[in-house]
Amino acid sequence: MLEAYRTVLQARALDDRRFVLNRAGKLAFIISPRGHEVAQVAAIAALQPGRDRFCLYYRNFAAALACGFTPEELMLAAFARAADPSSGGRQTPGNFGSRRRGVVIGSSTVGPQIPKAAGIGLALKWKGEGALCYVSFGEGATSQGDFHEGLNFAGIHRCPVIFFCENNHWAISVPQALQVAGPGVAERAAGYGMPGVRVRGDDFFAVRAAVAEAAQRARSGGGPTLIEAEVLRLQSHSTDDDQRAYRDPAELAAEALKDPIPRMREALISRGWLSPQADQAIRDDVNREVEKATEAAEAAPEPEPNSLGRHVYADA
Amino acid sequence: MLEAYRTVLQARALDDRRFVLNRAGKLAFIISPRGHEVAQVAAIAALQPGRDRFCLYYRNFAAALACGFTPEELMLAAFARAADPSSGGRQTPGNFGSRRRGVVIGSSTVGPQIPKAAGIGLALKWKGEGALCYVSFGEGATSQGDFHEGLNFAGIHRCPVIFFCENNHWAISVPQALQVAGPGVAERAAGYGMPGVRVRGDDFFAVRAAVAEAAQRARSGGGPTLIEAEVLRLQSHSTDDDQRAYRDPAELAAEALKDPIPRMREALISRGWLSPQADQAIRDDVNREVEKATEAAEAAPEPEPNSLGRHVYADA
Amino acid sequence: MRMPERTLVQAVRDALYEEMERDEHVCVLGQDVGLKGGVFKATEGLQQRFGVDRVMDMPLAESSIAAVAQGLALEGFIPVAEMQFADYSYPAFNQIVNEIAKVRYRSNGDFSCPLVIRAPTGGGVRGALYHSQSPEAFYCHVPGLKVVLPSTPADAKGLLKAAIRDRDPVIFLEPKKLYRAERQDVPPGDAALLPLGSAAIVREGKDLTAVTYGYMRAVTVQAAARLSPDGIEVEVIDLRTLRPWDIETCVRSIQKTGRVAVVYEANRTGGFGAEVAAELAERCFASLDAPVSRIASPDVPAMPFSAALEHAFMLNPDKVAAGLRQVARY
Amino acid sequence: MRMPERTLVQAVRDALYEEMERDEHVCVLGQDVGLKGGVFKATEGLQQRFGVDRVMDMPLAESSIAAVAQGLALEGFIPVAEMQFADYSYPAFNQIVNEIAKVRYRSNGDFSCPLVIRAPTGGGVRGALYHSQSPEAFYCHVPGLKVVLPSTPADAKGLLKAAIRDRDPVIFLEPKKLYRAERQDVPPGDAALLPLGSAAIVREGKDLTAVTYGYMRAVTVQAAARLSPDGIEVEVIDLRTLRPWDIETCVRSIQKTGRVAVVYEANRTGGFGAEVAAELAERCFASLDAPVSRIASPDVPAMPFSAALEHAFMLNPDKVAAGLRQVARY
Ligand SMILES: Cc1ncc(C[n+]2csc(CCOP(=O)(O)OP(=O)(O)O)c2C)c(N)n1
Ligand SMILES: Cc1ncc(C[n+]2csc(CCOP(=O)(O)OP(=O)(O)O)c2C)c(N)n1
Ligand SMILES: [Mg+2]
Ligand SMILES: [Mg+2]
Repeated sequence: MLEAYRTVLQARALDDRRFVLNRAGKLAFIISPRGHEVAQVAAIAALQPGRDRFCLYYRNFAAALACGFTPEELMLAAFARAADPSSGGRQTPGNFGSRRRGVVIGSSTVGPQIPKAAGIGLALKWKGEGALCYVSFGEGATSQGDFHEGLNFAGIHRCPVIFFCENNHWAISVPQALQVAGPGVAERAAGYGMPGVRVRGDDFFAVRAAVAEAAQRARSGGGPTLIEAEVLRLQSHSTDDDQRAYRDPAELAAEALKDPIPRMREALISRGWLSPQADQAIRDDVNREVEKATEAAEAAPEPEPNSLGRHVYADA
Repeated sequence: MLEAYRTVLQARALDDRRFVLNRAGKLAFIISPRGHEVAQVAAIAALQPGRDRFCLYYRNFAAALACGFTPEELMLAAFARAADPSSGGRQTPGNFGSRRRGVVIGSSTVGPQIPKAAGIGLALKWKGEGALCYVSFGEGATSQGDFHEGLNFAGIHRCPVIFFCENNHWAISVPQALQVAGPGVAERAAGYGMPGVRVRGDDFFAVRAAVAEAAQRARSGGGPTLIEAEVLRLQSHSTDDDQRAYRDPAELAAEALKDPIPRMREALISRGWLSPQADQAIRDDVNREVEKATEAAEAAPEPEPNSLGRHVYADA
Repeated sequence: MRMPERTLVQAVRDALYEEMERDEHVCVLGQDVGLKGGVFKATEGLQQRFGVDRVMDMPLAESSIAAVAQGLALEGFIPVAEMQFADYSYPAFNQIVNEIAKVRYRSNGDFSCPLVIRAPTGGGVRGALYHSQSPEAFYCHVPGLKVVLPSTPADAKGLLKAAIRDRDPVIFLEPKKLYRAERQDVPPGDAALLPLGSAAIVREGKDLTAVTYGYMRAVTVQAAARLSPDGIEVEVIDLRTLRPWDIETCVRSIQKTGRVAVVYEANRTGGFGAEVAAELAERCFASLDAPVSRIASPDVPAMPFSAALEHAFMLNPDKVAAGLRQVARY
Repeated sequence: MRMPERTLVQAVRDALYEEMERDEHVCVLGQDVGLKGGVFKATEGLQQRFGVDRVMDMPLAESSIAAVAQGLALEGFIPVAEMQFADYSYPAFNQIVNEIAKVRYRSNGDFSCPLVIRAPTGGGVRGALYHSQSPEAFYCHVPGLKVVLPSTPADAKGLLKAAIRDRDPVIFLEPKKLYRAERQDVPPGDAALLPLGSAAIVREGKDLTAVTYGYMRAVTVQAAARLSPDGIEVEVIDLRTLRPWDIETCVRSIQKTGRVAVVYEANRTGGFGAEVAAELAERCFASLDAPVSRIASPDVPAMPFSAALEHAFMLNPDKVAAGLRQVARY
């Protein structure tokens, strides 16, 4: 539990650091998980990294940490260093991949991971070892045909897949009302004969419980589940975007007060699982870690220019 | 009403004739509407050809007649003659198009007409003249991403569109159980915030009423409707297919007894709208018409080979 | 031992059957591939033999067919996905081009995606605008993909088996016009195996090289025969694999003949023949006695349904012979 | 009158603005085109001026963006759809290639589908594998489509206005690297109009012709300047429209220079430069003193995020100059 909290803090501290580095011109491009961290870490906490498969999307910085990526590894990706384990600096940071951790390499394209996860789910069902495939995406991605095709296929074959939508109500500047017809994402599940669950994304325990239930269903042959976690996007879409250009200032100000991290801390403290002192100790520790990770990553070598042509095909 | 019945009989007689011509090697390829005719004609009977737009699919032979195509025109398409009004013999028969009739030219590709119809619906909404767009497709087409994208868009913008699924439970050899996850097609509607209606496709009055209600909704700004008409495919998918290879003979035999045309006749007779004599007179008349249409179409000239390059672009 | 006489589509089926017998990870998925055995019968009997998992009827959604295949490949299975017609592979274009082709590269070699996507291609069977297209150029432009387009039963079998064993994703296009066009002795089992990337000289000649592939191979061979009485001997090369393609075999031939035409069924502009022509014109500049000529289909969407228009669209031995003659006489 | 200094992206916006003022049927649709004004600001202020119908934020679904545009076009509107990046046009590939491109042909001229699909293309902005691709070859192979790829503010404005007025569907690719690279005097209003299909000779030279387009125009012009001191004068031709392309202007230039290189940013194999090279090698055979050479990007999926790898991928004046020199010295 404190482990999860620590991961949430790590994500926030690393992200803050990346922003500073971006402003300083040292990092080209960042997508912040700010506001999504608790939901992401709670979801992964209900699963089994190492056993399960994870098709993450670009905003899953905190989920990646929860899956086992280290701060230094994520900083290596941010700096596009050769040792970035996801892609050796080939992709923008946020496309997480690690074969040994079961994190399936993604692309920057919105949506294609959804039916791909259905296929992975089919393979896992055939293998019959009780593993499942977790796939995450924003509510914008639900508009893609691939969302529908993935849910339809997984529904037909009862694949062990958890479809996890992080609904922050915005796809860059497009609000949910212009994105998702009907009542919401969770309601789409019924049409595919699978359970659809809506959950508050700032409630660690609620998210973890929803995912745990879906995992139980998947592992026992009960098929897929669609979960919609309602979260807030407490940053602009990316460092290339400024949401003040298209969002209501009052709404932004109100949302800024709803950061899920203080809420998680209070929940832990009120349950007696965390003391203010322990909290501070974790924070200090995390900050040191971030410093170390940043220094190491910045000092790490860039990819060799002559590696450009490698891995286009197996024999090169 | 008798007009609609006559159209149904026309479709059947023409289709039977096409099959004979196909067996005789005179027609290359036919897709039969057998089993769908009543549902198709009932749907169009609730609409306003000339005012509304129709995105038909390849099995909509009876719907095309109801939209105003003449038997001779459809035979011209079957023979791929220059005077085929849909495409001048360029497409397989079944891709209906006629600008003046509001029948929007389709392709043989399954699915793309669905979001296209949403776009047409948006245009009609902008024009504000109360016209609507009717789009039809099989249950197989509902698996395409385009189905989802079309319903989502039409749902968001409340476009005046009627999505009409002719569910014959088979997509060539793939049964509904391997095609449509969940309870059925109509149930998908709720997820997009639109009404979903399931109706017996062999019940002329029920289909017409469902489409009329949807039309009323569309014309009055109430947005789109998804209708699922349950029908039977009383023929193989096309003249290139033999469904005995993959379907249960007992089921085929049972379905053969459920032809919707006798059912429609009996409904008309029992209401006193049709006498056996009148029925025979219509049939004789339709048969004569089919003969004439066939002769005229067979005698009509083929496209000029040197017209091959025309209409690739506006200036050629 | 008498080798069995097989059509091209039977050879495809044999390759699938043998590879599925050899390796239980090989599986087949697509529309109507199950009990129906595919609309061209390329998967006939496979579901009866290997069951409904390994031979899976897919929903009518090409993007998910490619995506599910990819998911299976990422888990160590070797999927052979069928697109019912090459014209219907476009809904899967994003999955193929952005996802499948780039898995290995974008993961810096950590992941790979070995799979095969089969699709009937080309025209001449009254298939009209949407069952006749020749889209190979699209896939040949994509680093990360391999593209195969065989033209004989033996090549189809040998190359499909090799494609299934390849470590990279392969687009495998089958000229539907040839599915039942001829029967040929096809080696049994692994004796059929052919490496990807090697062309075949299918007719020797000293005066002119014709580089071609797919259905155009047969048409070009017939066209070549018409030039023979006039003392023009055409060397016909069947590329068989388009990406990577066998440049060396072509170059060697042109060094001998000094003339080359590229014959392809796709629309002329931007077709794969443009790549072949451009490359050979550059490599063989010093040997060429005539311009590298392209003999291709007109820039019309695809062949119409009307027999008259289909005939007007398609290359045939007469048209190809006329084109070859021009190059020979230049 | 002083002509305003505009960047390329401003010129695009001006074209949209003016055409929307001119004809109320012109409308804009795409992801984030509304209040945000597009991720590159190409539609900035348009929604404020023309309202939420005529400037519509679309769901994150490219296939439906193309399909809705098509539906609007079929009803007499003139949609200008934006794909946020050309790399993300592939989910719409079926709608573009099978539907939009073939509407006129398959209806035998009864229907038409005049619309524009705009998309930022190419690399050099640290966009990595999925914001850097150059997919023009895909669209150039499709009869029924026109393809435009301008490289200056004035050309962008003039050609976009022409594309909007064209009676056929146009794929309009904008090199994102050039969006803010330079400012230029751009004629106001209809004075900017430029016909589709005509190339521009942007540098005169007698020794060698370089045919190029898009971002490579500027790179080639710089490369040409490096050859000048050695007495090699390169004539640089910017195609501007790729389908149809201006063969005659290229041929005339080569008749003068006797040498030609085609410079393009896309992957070499199967790129549009292959078409250009093949065609020019055939047409200009008798005038050529050297093989038609292609200077293109390597066959690697696209440029990686790493600045070092991006640099290794991309053509630059040095690499192009080296390639041109080889042709000159052949
Ligand atoms: C196919 C595709 N189209 C467009 C984009 C550009 N794009 C990147 S992220 C994004 C918005 C995604 O919104 P959502 O799915 O809600 O996720 P969020 O970023 O809000 O977490 C867009 C339009 C893309 N990457 N891929
Ligand atoms: C995109 C695409 N994929 C595959 C096909 C081949 N195909 C033609 S009809 C058909 C089955 C359609 O079934 P359904 O939508 O249920 O309509 P039905 O024929 O049963 O009326 C298939 C697979 C196609 N035409 N287009
Ligand atoms: Mg979102
Ligand atoms: Mg059906």
